[in-house]
Amino acid sequence: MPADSDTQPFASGWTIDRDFLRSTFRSMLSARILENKLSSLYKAGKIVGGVYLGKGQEAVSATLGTALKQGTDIFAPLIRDQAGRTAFGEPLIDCTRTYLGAVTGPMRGRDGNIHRGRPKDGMPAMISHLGAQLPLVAGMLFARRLKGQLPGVVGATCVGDGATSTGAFHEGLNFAAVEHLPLVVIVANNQFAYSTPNNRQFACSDLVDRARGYGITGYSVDGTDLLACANVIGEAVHRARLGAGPQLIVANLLRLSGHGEHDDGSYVPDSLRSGHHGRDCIEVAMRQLVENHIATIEEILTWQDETADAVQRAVAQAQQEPLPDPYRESWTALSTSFPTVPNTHPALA
Amino acid sequence: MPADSDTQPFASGWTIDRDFLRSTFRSMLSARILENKLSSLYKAGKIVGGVYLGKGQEAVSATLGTALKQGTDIFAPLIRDQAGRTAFGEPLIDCTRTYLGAVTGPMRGRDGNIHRGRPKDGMPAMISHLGAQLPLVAGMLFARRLKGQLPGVVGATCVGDGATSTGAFHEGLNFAAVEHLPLVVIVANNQFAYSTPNNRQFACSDLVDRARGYGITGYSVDGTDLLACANVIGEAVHRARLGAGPQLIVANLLRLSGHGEHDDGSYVPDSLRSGHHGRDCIEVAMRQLVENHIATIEEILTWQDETADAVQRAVAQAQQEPLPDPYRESWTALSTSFPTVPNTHPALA
Amino acid sequence: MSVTYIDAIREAQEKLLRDDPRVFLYGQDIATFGGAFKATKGLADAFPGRVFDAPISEDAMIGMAVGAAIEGLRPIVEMQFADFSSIAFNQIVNQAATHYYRTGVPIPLTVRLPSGGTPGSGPFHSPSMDGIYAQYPGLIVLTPATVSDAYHMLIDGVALDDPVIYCEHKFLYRWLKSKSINGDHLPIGQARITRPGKHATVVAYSAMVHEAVRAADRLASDGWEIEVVDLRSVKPLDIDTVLASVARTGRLLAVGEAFPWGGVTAEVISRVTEEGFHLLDAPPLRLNAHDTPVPYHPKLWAAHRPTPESICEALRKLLSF
Amino acid sequence: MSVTYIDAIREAQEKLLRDDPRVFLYGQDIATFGGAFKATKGLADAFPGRVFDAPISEDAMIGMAVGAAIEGLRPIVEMQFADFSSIAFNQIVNQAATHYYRTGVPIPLTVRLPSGGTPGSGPFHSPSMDGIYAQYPGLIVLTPATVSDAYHMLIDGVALDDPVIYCEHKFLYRWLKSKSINGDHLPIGQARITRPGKHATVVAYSAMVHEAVRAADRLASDGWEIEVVDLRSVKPLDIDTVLASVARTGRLLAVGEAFPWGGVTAEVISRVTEEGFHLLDAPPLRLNAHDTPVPYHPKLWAAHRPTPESICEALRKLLSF
Ligand SMILES: Cc1ncc(C[n+]2csc(CCOP(=O)(O)OP(=O)(O)O)c2C)c(N)n1
Ligand SMILES: Cc1ncc(C[n+]2csc(CCOP(=O)(O)OP(=O)(O)O)c2C)c(N)n1
Ligand SMILES: [Mg+2]
Ligand SMILES: [Mg+2]
Repeated sequence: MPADSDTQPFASGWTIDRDFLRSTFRSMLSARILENKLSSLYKAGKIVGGVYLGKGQEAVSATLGTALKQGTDIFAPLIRDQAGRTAFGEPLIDCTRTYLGAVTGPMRGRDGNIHRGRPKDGMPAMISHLGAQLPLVAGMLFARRLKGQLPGVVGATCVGDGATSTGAFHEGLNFAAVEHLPLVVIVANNQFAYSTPNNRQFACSDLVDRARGYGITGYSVDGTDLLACANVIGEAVHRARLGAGPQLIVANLLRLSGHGEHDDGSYVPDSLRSGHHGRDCIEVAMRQLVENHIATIEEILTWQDETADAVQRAVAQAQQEPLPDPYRESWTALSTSFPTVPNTHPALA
Repeated sequence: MPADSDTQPFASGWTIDRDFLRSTFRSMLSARILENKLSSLYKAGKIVGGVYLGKGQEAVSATLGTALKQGTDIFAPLIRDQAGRTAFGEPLIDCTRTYLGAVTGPMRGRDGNIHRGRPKDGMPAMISHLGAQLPLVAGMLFARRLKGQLPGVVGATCVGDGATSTGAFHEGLNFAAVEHLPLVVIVANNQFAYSTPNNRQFACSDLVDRARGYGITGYSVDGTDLLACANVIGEAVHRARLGAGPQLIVANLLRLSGHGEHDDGSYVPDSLRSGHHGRDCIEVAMRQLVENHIATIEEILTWQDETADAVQRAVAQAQQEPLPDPYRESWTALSTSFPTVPNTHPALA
Repeated sequence: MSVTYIDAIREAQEKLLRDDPRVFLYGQDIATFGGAFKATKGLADAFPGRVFDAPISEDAMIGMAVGAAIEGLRPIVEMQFADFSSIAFNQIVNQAATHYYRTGVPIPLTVRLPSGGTPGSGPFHSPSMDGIYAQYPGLIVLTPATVSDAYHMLIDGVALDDPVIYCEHKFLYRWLKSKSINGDHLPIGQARITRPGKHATVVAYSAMVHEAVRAADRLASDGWEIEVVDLRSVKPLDIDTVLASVARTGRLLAVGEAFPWGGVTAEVISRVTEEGFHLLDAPPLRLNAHDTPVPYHPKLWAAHRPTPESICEALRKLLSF
Repeated sequence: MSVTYIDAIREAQEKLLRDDPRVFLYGQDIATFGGAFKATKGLADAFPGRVFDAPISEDAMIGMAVGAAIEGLRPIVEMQFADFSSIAFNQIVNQAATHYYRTGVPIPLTVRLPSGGTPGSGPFHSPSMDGIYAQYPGLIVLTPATVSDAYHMLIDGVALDDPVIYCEHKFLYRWLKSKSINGDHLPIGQARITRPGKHATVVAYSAMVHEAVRAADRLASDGWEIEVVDLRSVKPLDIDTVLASVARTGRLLAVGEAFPWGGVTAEVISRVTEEGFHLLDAPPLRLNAHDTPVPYHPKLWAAHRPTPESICEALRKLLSF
């Protein structure tokens, strides 16, 4: 097991290239279009349970997903990570199948919406309990180390401002720090946890102040700004990959939807909505791409159309597919099957 | 409910006087003598279960107990707080009765050793689960505020370095910070949690670095130095009382015993034992008191004799007292008693 | 005018806040927002300084409430979903539940658990934890099935000096309506004969009472008179009422929505067989949810828990002995 | 030469580390120190990089082990005392237990819980949590009562692909000795007839097996032949062996050290009455601990749980029907 290098920040040599930004932006766009569709399906009563969107958080999430390498890295998305999922390589159909409960999806109708994943492909399926994925990803990294497969690997997960108040967040981050694991944690501080504002959630001036208490590197970033995200999140992932230990990134932004689609988010004051955090990261990114000659408007419009098509197809396909059938359901929670045992009475033996 | 003032540190005007130091030292001495006796009783098989000592931590614990006001404040002692208990006003007999399981003690033989308290007198009885008393004390303070009784009140608890890794510690401290409660938390960093050294417990350079992440005031103190403790802990308690919100104090020292009396602590390296942290705070304090003309050697010897007597009496008395009797035990965990109910069949009504 | 089950819970809290200055409400999103299910809607406004939003810290939420209870207050803590109490498990079962036995100081804390399944809620927003908490000495576990019980049992529960786990069923929140909030007001610890009968007794609680009544209604057309007993509280468990019913019917089916190993139905059956073996004319039967997490898809969910059909089937089996 | 129960647990872990590179050990103070009970003594030295000290973070300990299990490893996590698993409750019952059902990826995680009472251990170092975990789908709950079972069931448990809650009884650690570590090696899921008899069946598990055997020995002098069944695992529960025994004896007493509401004894009795009602010649009885926290004082502790005396008393009652 190789000794990791020390925790000091260092010039990692991370640079963003055109392709990174184009690819990230496409995932952002894809997530937005997909999520708008999910919202309509929910409102039309085609999705049961709930729909949880990442509107306004796409830049952060997609940057992370793009910076990670599917097949090598680990990404544990949370509630608002459609963009990151897409960027990491999750096919759209996994999403629509899960939301629509198709038995062909990765969760086979047993779990729904955002509670999906393919753990064996490096994407754990979140449980609802906030913070719980942190130690889990750390454990996956720990296992990689034991198997001699850690060098060059990064594990990442996202949480919200509210999730930082959980014991799981604390224990998980502390564990990762003690083990000096390449864990990247993004706190998407969207100013609210459901309806609860930051000032009822924590009392520090910036959540990034927590990093020092774990002995890890911390970053703040404007989560509405794709270029800033690409710089900071890219750098953090790169450093983790080089062995610099856990990285904590606090991305400041606003949720541009309700908590779920059942919620109108009316508790968010207009001043916040119209302020800097309330900028739509997709608009900002589009401007950045065009102004910096990374993509043209025409290209973007083409991407938009292509994505809209892909989303339509993914929805249509999932809608045609079989739903779970209680009569075919195995109704077993164990992979082990215990045989019925023979009579063991000594007198009969 | 009065608005508390802001979290900024300020000159609190805290000064230590002779009496404070004399009284603190007497509690330290008392704890040491009592605990030596408990250790002998354990080794002689008179105490069942375990005995957990605060040797080496008396300066920290007693200073806190002295700075708090019994009848007004709240003190939730932990494993190594015999000195603080005594300083806060817990009679020796509560200790001996509990360790010996006498039915006359506050726990009536139902719980033992350090798991004792008198919650209605401001001293909650710890559960074993580390960190759990933090939110509890915060909740007592929260209730005082609701009752309009908070001004001038302080609540305090101690934890070890190991307990800082618990989710409960994090959630509790964050809650106290959000509510700006007058909670004083001392982390007695005795370098080990049972056998586990600091470097397997956390990765920050100093646990006091955590304070900023909660938006609260943090202090480091040499826990082997009574004068330093009196200054820093006294100041922190005083500030909390004046409304400055939660205070986190990290006291650096060494446990001068095993984890419990069943443990020889042989995992503690000699270099640590013979280093600065390994100093016996009682010897240091004695020197400080004598050199600063706060107490004379003669006085100290008299206190020693008086305490030894008091300890003997407390042990002798508890030993004579009745043990719990399973046949008289109520065997009920509820204060409510539900009457057996009448038959409610409508046909019979 | 009709009152829903969730209205009753809200009304009860309003009355408690009005009548008892020791009561306060604590939970995530319960103040301005009025709670994920609106059980506290408007209460923060009506009772300033008595209703508080909590950080996402379930363990600390209960720890703090135990502290407040020591100080003589009567906190009502809302868990956003019952499952999240798994994070507060230590504070509930080790701190709150043991406190009176250890120290003699009771903990008048009420924990509201939005419990049980609804379509699409999935594995983490559906379980019923009644049978988990009831195993621990020092806790009282209430499982109201009616609008009136939701109201009275919350008020009566808060009046108790001991920690109360109040399991409110999410499916009943808006589905269950009643003309009035005042039904027969039985004391906590007493079961109710919801539907008298003579051929078999179905013991149920929470949402399953309604499924049992439906099953009983169906069998009535075949001439069977099924008695339905609503336990109301699963700890304490009113075994006397159950025994009296079994004495009349000779047959017992226990129905619960929780997982099938152990739990309320096992406790009911083993208490009845121990104390009323001679009353039984047939083997007592049990019907619970399947032994898997509660599935997301409505079709799976509906088949995961007992239904009027499966209850009828069990009853027919019971009646055929 | 004799082997204790704790030796067997240590040996099993040694063998597992030796034979299976996927196994690693994780827990507080288990590396250099060898664990609070010395169950891992010397293993950190013998297997460098395979035995790790954990921070005091039970929730993260299990969370991390689930992650490692996803990656194909087989973590064995030692909780310092069973009770501290209450802090890891969410990760155990919601993360580990649901994972296979939800994702199809099994979690071969073993959690060792030093369980049960000893004199002076008090409310927080004594409870038996078997009946809590067994309620959750997706967990296997093992409760070895013998030295040989402690050894084989740990090895067999780690070989299972599902999460295993391994409840090892602290009272048996050093008190229980055996000539050899190899007894009859039954598969997991099969109960054992520890002591054959014909007048009544006592079903017990973990430390209570020994108390039941003592009680049976005493009654033997009065001519009663009591059969003792050791469940070995409480989930899965080998009800067939229990039924076969009851078929022979016609009488059933279920004995457990856990709290009296629900739990293993209730599950056993309700399964037997449902499936083997006609086999019973007398009401099946139950004997558990009192419904209070486990008291500290040895005198209270000894009376809190079932004893040979109280088991004899229950058996006499059972035999008198
Ligand atoms: C431990 C836990 N408690 C409560 C909840 C219910 N819940 C789901 S999302 C949410 C708010 C989360 O806020 P935040 O972490 O800021 O993420 P955001 O929704 O803002 O992205 C809450 C309270 C939960 N999922 N987990
Ligand atoms: C949550 C929890 N896990 C494990 C334990 C077992 N335990 C008791 S004391 C102890 C070590 C505590 O270390 P620390 O907090 O540094 O306090 P110290 O003993 O050094 O004073 C442990 C692990 C516990 N009491 N609580
Ligand atoms: Mg948020
Ligand atoms: Mg320590």
